[in-house]
Amino acid sequence: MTLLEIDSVTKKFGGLVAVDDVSFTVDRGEIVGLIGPNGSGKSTMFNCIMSEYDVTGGTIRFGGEDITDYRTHQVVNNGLSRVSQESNPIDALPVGGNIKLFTLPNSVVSLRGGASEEEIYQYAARVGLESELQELPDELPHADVRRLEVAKALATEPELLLLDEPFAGMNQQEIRELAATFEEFREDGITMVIVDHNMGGLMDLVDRAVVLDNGDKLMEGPPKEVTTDERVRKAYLGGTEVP
Amino acid sequence: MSSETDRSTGSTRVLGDTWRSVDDGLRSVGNRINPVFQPLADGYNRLFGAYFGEMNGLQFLLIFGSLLGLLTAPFWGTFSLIQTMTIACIWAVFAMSWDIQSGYTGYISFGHSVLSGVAAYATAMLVYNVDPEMSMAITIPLSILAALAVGMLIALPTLRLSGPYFSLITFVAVLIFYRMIRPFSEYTGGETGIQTVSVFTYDPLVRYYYMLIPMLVVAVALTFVARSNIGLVLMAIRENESAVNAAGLDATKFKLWSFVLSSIPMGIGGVLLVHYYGSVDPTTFVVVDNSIEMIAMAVLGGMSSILGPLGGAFLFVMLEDFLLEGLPASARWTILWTIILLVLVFARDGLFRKLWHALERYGRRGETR
Amino acid sequence: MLGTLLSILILGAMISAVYALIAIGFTMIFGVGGVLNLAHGALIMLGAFAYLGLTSTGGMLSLPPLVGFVIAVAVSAAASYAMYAGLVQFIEENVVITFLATVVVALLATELVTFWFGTDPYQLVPLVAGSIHLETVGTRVRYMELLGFVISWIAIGLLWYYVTQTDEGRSILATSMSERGAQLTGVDLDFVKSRTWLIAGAFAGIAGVFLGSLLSTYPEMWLNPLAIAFIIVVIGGIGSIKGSVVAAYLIGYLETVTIQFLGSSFQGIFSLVVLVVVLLVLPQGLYGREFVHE
Amino acid sequence: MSNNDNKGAEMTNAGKELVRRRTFLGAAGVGAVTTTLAGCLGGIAGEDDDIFRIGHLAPTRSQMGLGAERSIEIAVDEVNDDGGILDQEVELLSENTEGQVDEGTAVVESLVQEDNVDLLVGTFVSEVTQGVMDFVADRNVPFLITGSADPDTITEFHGQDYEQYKNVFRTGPINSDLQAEGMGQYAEFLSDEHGWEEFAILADDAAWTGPFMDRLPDEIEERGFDVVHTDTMGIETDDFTQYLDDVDSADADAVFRFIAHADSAAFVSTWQSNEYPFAVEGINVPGMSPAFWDATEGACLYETTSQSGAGGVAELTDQTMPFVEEYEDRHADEDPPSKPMYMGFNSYDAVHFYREAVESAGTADYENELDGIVDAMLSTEHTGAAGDMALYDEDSEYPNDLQETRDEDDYISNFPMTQWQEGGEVECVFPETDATADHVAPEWL
Repeated sequence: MTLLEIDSVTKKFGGLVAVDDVSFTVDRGEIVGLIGPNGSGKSTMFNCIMSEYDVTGGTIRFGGEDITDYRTHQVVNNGLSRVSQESNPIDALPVGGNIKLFTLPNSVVSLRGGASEEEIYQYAARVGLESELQELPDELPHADVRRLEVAKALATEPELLLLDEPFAGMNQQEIRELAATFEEFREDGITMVIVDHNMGGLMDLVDRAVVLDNGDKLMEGPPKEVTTDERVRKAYLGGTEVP
Repeated sequence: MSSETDRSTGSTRVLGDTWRSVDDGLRSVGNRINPVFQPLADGYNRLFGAYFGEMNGLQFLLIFGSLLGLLTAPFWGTFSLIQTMTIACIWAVFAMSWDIQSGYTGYISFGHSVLSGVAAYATAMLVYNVDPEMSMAITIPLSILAALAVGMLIALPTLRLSGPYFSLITFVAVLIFYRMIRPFSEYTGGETGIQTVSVFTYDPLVRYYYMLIPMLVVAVALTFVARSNIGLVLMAIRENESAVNAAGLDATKFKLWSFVLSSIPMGIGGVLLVHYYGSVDPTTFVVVDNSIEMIAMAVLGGMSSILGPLGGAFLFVMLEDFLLEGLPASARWTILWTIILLVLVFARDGLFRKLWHALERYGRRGETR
Repeated sequence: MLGTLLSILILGAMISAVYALIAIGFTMIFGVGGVLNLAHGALIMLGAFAYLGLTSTGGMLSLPPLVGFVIAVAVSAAASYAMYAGLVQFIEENVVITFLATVVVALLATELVTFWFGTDPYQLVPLVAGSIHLETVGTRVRYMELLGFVISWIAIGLLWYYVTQTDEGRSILATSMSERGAQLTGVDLDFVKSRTWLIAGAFAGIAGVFLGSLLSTYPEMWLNPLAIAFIIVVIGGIGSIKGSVVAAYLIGYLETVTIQFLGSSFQGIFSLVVLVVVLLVLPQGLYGREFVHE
Repeated sequence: MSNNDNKGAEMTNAGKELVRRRTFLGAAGVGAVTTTLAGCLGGIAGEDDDIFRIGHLAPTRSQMGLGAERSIEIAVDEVNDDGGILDQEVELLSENTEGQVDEGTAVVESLVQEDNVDLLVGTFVSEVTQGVMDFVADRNVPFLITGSADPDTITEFHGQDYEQYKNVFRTGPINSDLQAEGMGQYAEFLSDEHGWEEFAILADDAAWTGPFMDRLPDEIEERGFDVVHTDTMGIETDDFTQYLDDVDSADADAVFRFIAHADSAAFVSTWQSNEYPFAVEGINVPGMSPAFWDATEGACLYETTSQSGAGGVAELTDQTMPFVEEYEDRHADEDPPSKPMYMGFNSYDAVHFYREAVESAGTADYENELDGIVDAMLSTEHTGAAGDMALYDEDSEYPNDLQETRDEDDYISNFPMTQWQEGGEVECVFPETDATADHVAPEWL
């Protein structure tokens, strides 16, 4: 059953075409990899889905609803959440406060809403941050900051999680742990799209991969098919990255 | 200049030692006083902590000591002190109102004197143009409403602009309002303003409470809001606006709301001011200097803390009209602006936030906790 | 009617050049450091008062006007640099604090000048006295206005040459396009910023002497020019030199036309309204994207 | 170059210390608490000692205000040397209003309620004057206006409710309605002197110029001359070329300009460096400063302004020169102004005038005998440094306002005209009875 549908999405910046008529779908319960070399349009695609950018053309549907012109917070409240490439916690708030912000109702008269301490503990526990709730973000090691980003996204109770380079800057051990966490998310019924320019580690995790190159969709298919595809190899070799 | 620097580096060690012994002394005093008030503070924390934040004994002493001082000031203060504090109450309303919008969201408004000015002008123009006998029961709500309406008029188009543009256009709003007063002087009284507004009272004692009580109400209300989710979201907007959107919160809506929360007390302050002077004129009520002074007060006390700007306003007005009163005006302002600059550079969290944190530190027992 | 139009054209051209000078300094500082420098106005005042102190016939020095002019410009430039080196560079990572600090510096400078010179206005010794009577047009142009126009344009021309034709200048332009990009290509940021503050200060000093001579010199003389510079910069697009020049002329003419046809009580309002419209329709100003590459 | 430090401030502070030490309730409180219940605060004057306190209000950062402050110090010293007021020693409490309503209100309140002054003198800016009127009227403290000339200050207050405002007087300058008439007479004089018949009027877009805009054209035209151009100049104006071009193209022989804001220096310098072919007459407030010549680098040559006291250069009465010389003796080497300036004359005269009035009334107890004081004020005739003084009575158009004096030509003589002449000399040029020099037309005409 289709959860997210990208239909002929195009995004231009002035004369530059960052995403060119790309279509793909994500089914409920899937983990889809969105891969491609640097500058291939992956993050732009995420920005379009989250309405950080207005699309130049095309339609984005989520659960059958046209969300193309929604604003970011509406997209989020519809069940989409994103873990962005850069960590941007609010340094003045402890980990718990950062998570709490993401549970607040979008209402200017709700003075005391949002998750209870117990619920916040649970979100933190799902990424293994439960003992750091009182810490300030700038006291945390890098991997924990990344985990906090995931916990924040989780706190919006998403159906679909967009993960932008979640493994960047992590060592093998940390990557394995995080990948295991994502597996747990899948068991909890969360659908995921993961962006990574590094194909290797991702392929064990994803059910299917969509490959972008230079703003175009190169191909999509199961991991095995993608990794062996000649066009994909060429795209990576032609670029600066090697898989 | 250079010799002074030399001396200060030469004496750094001595200063450090002195500071440490002062610090220890304060800590031991704090440790002795804190337990005395801790039970009261605990009681307070149980009842109100969830709504206004918790405090220790020393902090309790500061807040309730100040409150007691404010309420009883006429019994111990001198005439000019009370006069100064009366004015300070109004400015505290402005500084706190500015803070809930600019201090919290980081969208620095240079246009807040427009909001108070509109409320004051609304009162005066109703009396002057419509009905000289119009009751305050009508003019006051209408004036606050006018401030709210103009607040929305400024906020709606400007809040989608980024920080610097927002500041510039709010600055421009003051200029536009100021310059519109003259062409429409038939209704606004031009640069000499309107003198026909009634004052609450000429009795300085009663008037003090007329200003103090609304100020305390505004302080409690804004602290309550600032300590709620709303305050959290507004502060998050300042720190990282896109994260707020990513949290599923409509940042624009919250920014607009901060303007509402700010415009209403600004309107209240404007009404207090117009009935304090019994007149309006552009130089007293509108000019951009007023906006800048509100900002200075908030900076002095500590932006985004509500009670900081309250303290800042009292400190600022007290310095200007009371403590430095004997000095020539330009020397007075030179000192004031120098203090503000030093606070900006060396204590950008503000003096009252610094004090608050110091009290928290000194309330703790030695090294054990 | 034709005479009126011509006189609008001529008068507008003169004073707008000086305003362009102010706006350019303001916008350059924003361009390279992201600093909204409200103390820029104080530098205008400083230039005028430095010139006053150096050249006034009743004063202690009574230097020849040309010497006074050069020193006054140097004083403004130095003060601008001191602002950066002594204050701004330590706090510039926090935009709000920096912005507020420059406001406070401006007010502080005003009070200090008031303390020494009082609030009453002074008139400066003109660099060149006399005027031309354009009888057919029905206006007069003082040599000082002409000189202000010429010197402003020379300064703008030199700046243009500097930022487009020399390596040093190009690094300023590059920084205003992208600080990170410039750093990656080996631009010495500190050097670029110091240089920019120096240039902006010198421009403010030049403008100060001319405004002080053509208009008058008193501690709050910078308020209006700064407000006009604001409007110019926002309409032209923050960070754009070309935008500043174009908008300076736009606003200059608009003001002149307003006074001529609507009367003086609407002075200063019309340009504000234009500003608001521009901001709402074209938030980046006329040339705001000049340096921005997406 | 600071113009702020002066002996007056010290004196003021020393005086205040005495009263300020008492707490709020001590000073005003006993009265306040009890009368709060009754709904109005009764007077607290009269309870005090044998000191007669005068509160002076002026923007002392400006030369005008500083000159006034120094002048009233002289008056107070003279009165004390002569036995005080009703045998009470006079103490001066001098306050800076900053020319702003908020400061003005604050200092008036503390003067009245804390210092229990027996008399208020001063205020320069109309907003400030009108801003404190209601409070002062409420408290009944006699208030002698000496700086602002707006007729509304009388007509909109006394004219509406004389009983309420009867304790407020203006002992100088004559109001601008009367000044406008004087200006019309001056036009006649200029025509006699130079044959000028076509006049232009330029005025600040401000309330104080209203009477001139309303009345002066008629005053000029009914004397048979033409008003060829009138315009108001925005208060934000700093470039006057267009305004002067317009006067030029209207072929005026002289322009009456009414200007009070700081940029008047730019006005005169634009006029002078372009050598516009008309004379500059009227009122220029900054131009009244003796330092204006230096401040404009001599650009003010030939311009005129009217001012009470004629800049201290003409012997208007036998009081004028002794006062001016005393002022010059005291402040010879200090900051400008080197002469009293017009508000100085008026503040100086106000003290002597009030003294004469209350001594004839036999009481200064405004609490209980206000009517007596008011009657005495209205019947007092006093020779001041700026001219002979008497006030209009309750039934006139301007109750409690200073009457104009007229010379044998029926010219108004207590708001004379001065001109900047060769070498930076101020000369009184009109009316001719007081003139120290002939009016000089610009040499380029």
